[in-house]
Amino acid sequence: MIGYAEELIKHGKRADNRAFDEFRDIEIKPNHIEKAEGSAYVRIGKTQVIAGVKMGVGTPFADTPNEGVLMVNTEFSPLASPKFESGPPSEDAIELARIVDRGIRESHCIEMSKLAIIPGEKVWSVFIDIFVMDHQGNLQDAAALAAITALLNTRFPKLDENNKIITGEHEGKLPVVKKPVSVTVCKAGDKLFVDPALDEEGIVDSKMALGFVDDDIICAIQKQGNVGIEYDMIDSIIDLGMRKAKELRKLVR
Amino acid sequence: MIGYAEELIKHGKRADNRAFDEFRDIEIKPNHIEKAEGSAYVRIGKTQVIAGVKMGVGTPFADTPNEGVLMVNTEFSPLASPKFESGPPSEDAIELARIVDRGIRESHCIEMSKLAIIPGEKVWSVFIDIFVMDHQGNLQDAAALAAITALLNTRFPKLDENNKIITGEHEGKLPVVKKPVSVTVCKAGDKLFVDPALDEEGIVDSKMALGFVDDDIICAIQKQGNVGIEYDMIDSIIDLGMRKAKELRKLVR
Amino acid sequence: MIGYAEELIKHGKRADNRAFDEFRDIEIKPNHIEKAEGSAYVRIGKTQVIAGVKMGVGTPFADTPNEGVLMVNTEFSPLASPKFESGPPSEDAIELARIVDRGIRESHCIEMSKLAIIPGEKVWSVFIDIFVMDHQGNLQDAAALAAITALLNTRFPKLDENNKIITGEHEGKLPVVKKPVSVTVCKAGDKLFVDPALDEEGIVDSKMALGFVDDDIICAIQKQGNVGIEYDMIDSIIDLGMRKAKELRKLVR
Amino acid sequence: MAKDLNKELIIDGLRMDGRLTDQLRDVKMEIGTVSSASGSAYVSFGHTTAIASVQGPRSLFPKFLQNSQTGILRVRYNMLPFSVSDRKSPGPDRRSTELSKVIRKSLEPAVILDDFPKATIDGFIEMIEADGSTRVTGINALSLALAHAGIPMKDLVAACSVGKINNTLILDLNGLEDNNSESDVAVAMMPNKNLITLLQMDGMLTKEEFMKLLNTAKDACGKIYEMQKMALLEKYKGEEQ
Amino acid sequence: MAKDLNKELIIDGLRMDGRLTDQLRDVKMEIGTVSSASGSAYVSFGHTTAIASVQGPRSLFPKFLQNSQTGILRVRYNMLPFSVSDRKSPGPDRRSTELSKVIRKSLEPAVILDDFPKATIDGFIEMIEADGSTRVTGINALSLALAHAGIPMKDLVAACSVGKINNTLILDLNGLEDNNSESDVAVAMMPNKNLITLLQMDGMLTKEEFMKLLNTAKDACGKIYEMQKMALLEKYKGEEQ
Amino acid sequence: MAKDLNKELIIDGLRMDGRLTDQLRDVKMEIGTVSSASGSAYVSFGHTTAIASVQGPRSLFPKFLQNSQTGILRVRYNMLPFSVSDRKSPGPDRRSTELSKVIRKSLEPAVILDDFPKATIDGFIEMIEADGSTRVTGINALSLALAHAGIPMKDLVAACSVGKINNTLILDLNGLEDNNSESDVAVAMMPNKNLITLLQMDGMLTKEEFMKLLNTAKDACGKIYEMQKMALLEKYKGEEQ
Repeated sequence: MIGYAEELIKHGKRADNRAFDEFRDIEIKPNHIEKAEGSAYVRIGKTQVIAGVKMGVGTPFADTPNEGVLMVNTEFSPLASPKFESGPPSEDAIELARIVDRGIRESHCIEMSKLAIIPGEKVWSVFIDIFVMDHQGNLQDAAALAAITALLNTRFPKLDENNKIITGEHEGKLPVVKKPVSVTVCKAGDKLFVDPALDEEGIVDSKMALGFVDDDIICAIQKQGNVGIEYDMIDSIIDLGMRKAKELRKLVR
Repeated sequence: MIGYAEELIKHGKRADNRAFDEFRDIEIKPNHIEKAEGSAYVRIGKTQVIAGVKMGVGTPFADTPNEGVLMVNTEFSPLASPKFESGPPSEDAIELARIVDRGIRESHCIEMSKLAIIPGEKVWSVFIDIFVMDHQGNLQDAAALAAITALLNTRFPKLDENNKIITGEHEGKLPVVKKPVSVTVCKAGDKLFVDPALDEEGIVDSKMALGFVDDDIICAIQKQGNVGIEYDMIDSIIDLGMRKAKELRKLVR
Repeated sequence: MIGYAEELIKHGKRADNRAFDEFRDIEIKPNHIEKAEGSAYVRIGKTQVIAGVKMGVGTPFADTPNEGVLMVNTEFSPLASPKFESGPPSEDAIELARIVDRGIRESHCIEMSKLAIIPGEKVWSVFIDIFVMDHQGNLQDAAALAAITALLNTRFPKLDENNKIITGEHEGKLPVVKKPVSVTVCKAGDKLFVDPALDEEGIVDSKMALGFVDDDIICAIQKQGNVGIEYDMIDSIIDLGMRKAKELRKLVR
Repeated sequence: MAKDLNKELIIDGLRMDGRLTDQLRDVKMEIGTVSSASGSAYVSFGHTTAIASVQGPRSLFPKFLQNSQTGILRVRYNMLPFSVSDRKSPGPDRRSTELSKVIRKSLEPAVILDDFPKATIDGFIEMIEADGSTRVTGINALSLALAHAGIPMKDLVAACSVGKINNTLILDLNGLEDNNSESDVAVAMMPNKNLITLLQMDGMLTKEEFMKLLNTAKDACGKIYEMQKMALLEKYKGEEQ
Repeated sequence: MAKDLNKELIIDGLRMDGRLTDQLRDVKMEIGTVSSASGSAYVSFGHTTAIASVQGPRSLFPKFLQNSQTGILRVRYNMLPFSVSDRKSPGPDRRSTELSKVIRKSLEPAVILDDFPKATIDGFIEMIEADGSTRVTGINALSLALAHAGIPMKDLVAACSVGKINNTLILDLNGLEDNNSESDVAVAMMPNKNLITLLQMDGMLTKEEFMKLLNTAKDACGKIYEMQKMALLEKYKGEEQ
Repeated sequence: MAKDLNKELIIDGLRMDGRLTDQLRDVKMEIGTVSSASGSAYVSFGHTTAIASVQGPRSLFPKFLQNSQTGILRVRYNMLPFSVSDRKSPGPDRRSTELSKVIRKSLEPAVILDDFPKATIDGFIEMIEADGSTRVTGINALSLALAHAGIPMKDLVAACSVGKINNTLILDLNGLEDNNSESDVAVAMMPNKNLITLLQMDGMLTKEEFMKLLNTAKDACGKIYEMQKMALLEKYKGEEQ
């Protein structure tokens, strides 16, 4: 019913009667997966994602010998949408993973310098895997919420004397010092709105994925969609994103 | 002639006049390949397979620091059947490799604990590659026969003082202490039979690949085929498999 | 206009009025790429290729512990021809890379024994990447020209005390002691000619890629094309190739 | 993980998680977990959790793969990277390729595809948590998802694992038990018809032991079958309200 | 490369390569570099060099990918192995996959594909030398190649990078600056229509800083746009002679 | 393997395996080795053993690859993992990709494909044992398999290797000789027509040396050709009985 959604937006309405600056209801469950060092289930409306964090012992990059290593991966399982296909990660899955990665990396929310085990030789690797379980729109904001929530409850595995992981034992928490959140602002005609449902994503002219850290600092932007966006609208897009980001951040624990 | 084979089986006959519990003629040639540490050519009727064993020096798995490493691979070359396709291993090729692997691994026929070179650091890797040369039915039993025969004539490569393999020199034999064999029992209607030819494979309701070790112990089962199998038939399927396994084992040297 | 080119060749002419033993105009620009240790841009008529050499620190092969490692790769970008496709290297791209590789390797033009850093442990790796920028025929000879020219201006990166490369600093030149060049001789009917343009490649019966080192020594041959070549023509093919190779070599600095 | 057959995993007749030898873990079943699919289900046995969904029936491309007589069933089984102790790198491997096949084969006898010529029905299983017996948990979930998608079926397929540890026969192996078992058996059945559609066995067993285990599995599949029917019933009851 | 935010890269108001903060590097643009393509262009910003070409419009295979209403645009961005300090191994990676998508999206608003139903227009960008700001250089080149190929366009697309180093806002980051920036922003515009078609930002910025940078980028895109038009003009002048 | 050009491999005019310089190894040829193919052959030169088979002519999919004028020949050359001293990991590599192409090109001049529009004829070569000269052994086998499959041919293709070791020209290099040769040449011919269909040379040779080697190869191809015809004859004799 894309035509219908489009018509509604023009008239200032949304199919589910939400206000343009209103998210669908949000549910966040931390510690969802027992085998993961950290995890979170996030539901925004009917969109569901699970983020799991696994900690590994790895080798640092040559130019950052005393810092941990971060890896973000998304799984767009065909289970979650008739549009997702089996096979290697799609362009969209890779883009989402890289936006979430940059949001976490560039916000410096993890204190990477505290992840050295033997400086220059062994450091912690932080693997964040985001499983899309039900794609009903706005994966970007859901994935970012799941990632930061999972990081916030991530524990270190215990190491033995040879710095090998002791399966099932933990000690201490991953040092996470900021809470970046993502707000995707959509534009259709001259209307701006947040948290697009799936049918709304089909009719937007463009989307702007915005990342914000605690104190109103912008930490990531990615324009998406098939249509150019007017230079003069950027200001209000950022204002709307920043306002909603403050609200979302309250949900993150 | 699938329709024909089906008709025959119903009437208690087989296209090649074999009894239901009769294998086609079997030929086994050990030491078929000069460059391999162990090898065997096996022919069952027109079905032909070659197994080659290569020994390498590798790293043990972390949880079995003093044991060798086993790897089974199948090559379903399109040379061997108009049904085989080029490209990465098919589902069927992987399934066969894994059934043969489990038959060898779970029967403990190789004394893996005798394959350490430097405990915890260097161990022997046993690579079994099974090349299907002509697919005329019952690859499973032929592959298992080839694998165990090849293992039985496998020699260790000689190592130099740095534990590197000296090409072309050998000493000692791989410690193989049991002779697991596979018998695939087929079911079509209410009939059970063994060693399906290719056209018979097209009409079976289901197949049961059964592995047995020397003393009538079952070491592997895998149901195959598109139709369910009656609970009450399992007993006679195992009995038939066990009886034929005893016969097959006599051919293995 | 393949039919036209074919007709012309039969009558002893070429579409661009060249003599049968005449190359199109050749332009060679060494040091084309700033980030590469060595590089060259080569244009033959409208055909354009760029070769870039990167030097790395790697591990020697077990059987040549004191020698450097050579790797030749071609990039047949779909940018350069409507016939090139995206994806893994095509058969033609791999063949070309391997012919260029053999021409360099077998001519011993690089003194590989001078590329040890720590004998048996660390040696220089020489990566030659050949980018096809515009495919208008005779990639073979253009690629070989670009490769040897790039090697001739290749500098060693400077190493720090840990034998790690210091980015952007260089010292000394790669020891290149010979100048192998390639001449591809084409045959259409009973006519032989060199440097086929793209439309001429479409009508040749066969091509013979010939490599020669400084002193008229043949260092590589690869027959190509869909038609057999008369045994008795080999002599004159080699003579033509050898004559043109002498001319080409003068352009290589 | 190296098997340690001597590890004491049954003490005073009780397993490490307190279960009796023939006791299932806590089972949860839920229908309709994934709104973006034709059918879906969530099934957990203790800390082994599968989500399954069905996409389709839908046209199969490229066309030369179509069967003009009947629809085809395709199945993908996948373990999520965070579902296991050591992160599993994404993408199919040999194990998941084999399991995808045997799971498909375990469901094919039950589904009726004649009504969907040229079409494919795609079943997906994602293991959210893997603590042993993942393939049978996946079968239970996908069987429910197929029913929920309205694909005609002769019967539901119910599945469970049995095995032998410390020389004792047990039902529903968890990860610890699986890793240290002498033998393990995966069974799927169409209980109403007494038909076995999956049977895989590893390790070493006498015929008698095997037949006993199979009998245990049969009874357990019957129980699981009842839970499956209950879950479907609750779903439809819920929808009627 | 690890970022070193404290590295002094602006001294007395001048950058390491002698530029002012709002100064572009030397820009070269050339049309028709690749004779075997429908259209092509060469663009360099200092030592960042892109070649772009367009193949097509041509029929899209396999057929089930065709759109019977309109042509489609496909884009591949690739860095050549020798274009960077540490050799890049050939083939696509996650970065180039993302960039291929965002570059395509940055050009789609400008191209008119309705005249090419069932066809594909394939744009290719090869980075010959990579010294920062590669994606925007690639966009400038591919925009010209599309125009040269005669694909109908609403406007050219011009692109540049801006960023923040040493707490200073700068235009057109080179590799050294990119590696040590606090923040970098890539912008593409259809200058005539004041439409932004690419906007990517990394690092941390206040809204005020970001809006200032965006304004700088807008002005620079305007200048680059003039150079693009000049390059096309020269090409056609050349062809008329 | 590092070449050791100084290794003495010819002593008193005899090679390590006792052969004269212009002597072939023991050659075995057998037709019809693979019952599941349209045609097949087994060829061994000493411990180099190839099995070749032909599948088809058969329809080529996907359809857009079909040539409506003529059939196409496809060839896959593969070395089995156990055929060499160090296990070869399965799957194509750069070497086998090149060899598959040059082998196809060596046979294309001989086969007549016009009768098979839209079809493919697929030739497969599997090296069972590899002790030098594998590509030419494969060509000899696949040529026979094509004839056995009844594919119309202008002539059989016969192939052999020649080379130079210890400054001596030799015929039919085994693995040891190949690994330590100064130069090696692979030749395939349609002997009846005196046409060369494969010619590859590595190493360094003067023109005179090369022409001498080529002459040796020509004579040897003639002998191999007779063996091929004999093998086919015996096959058909056998079938008549």
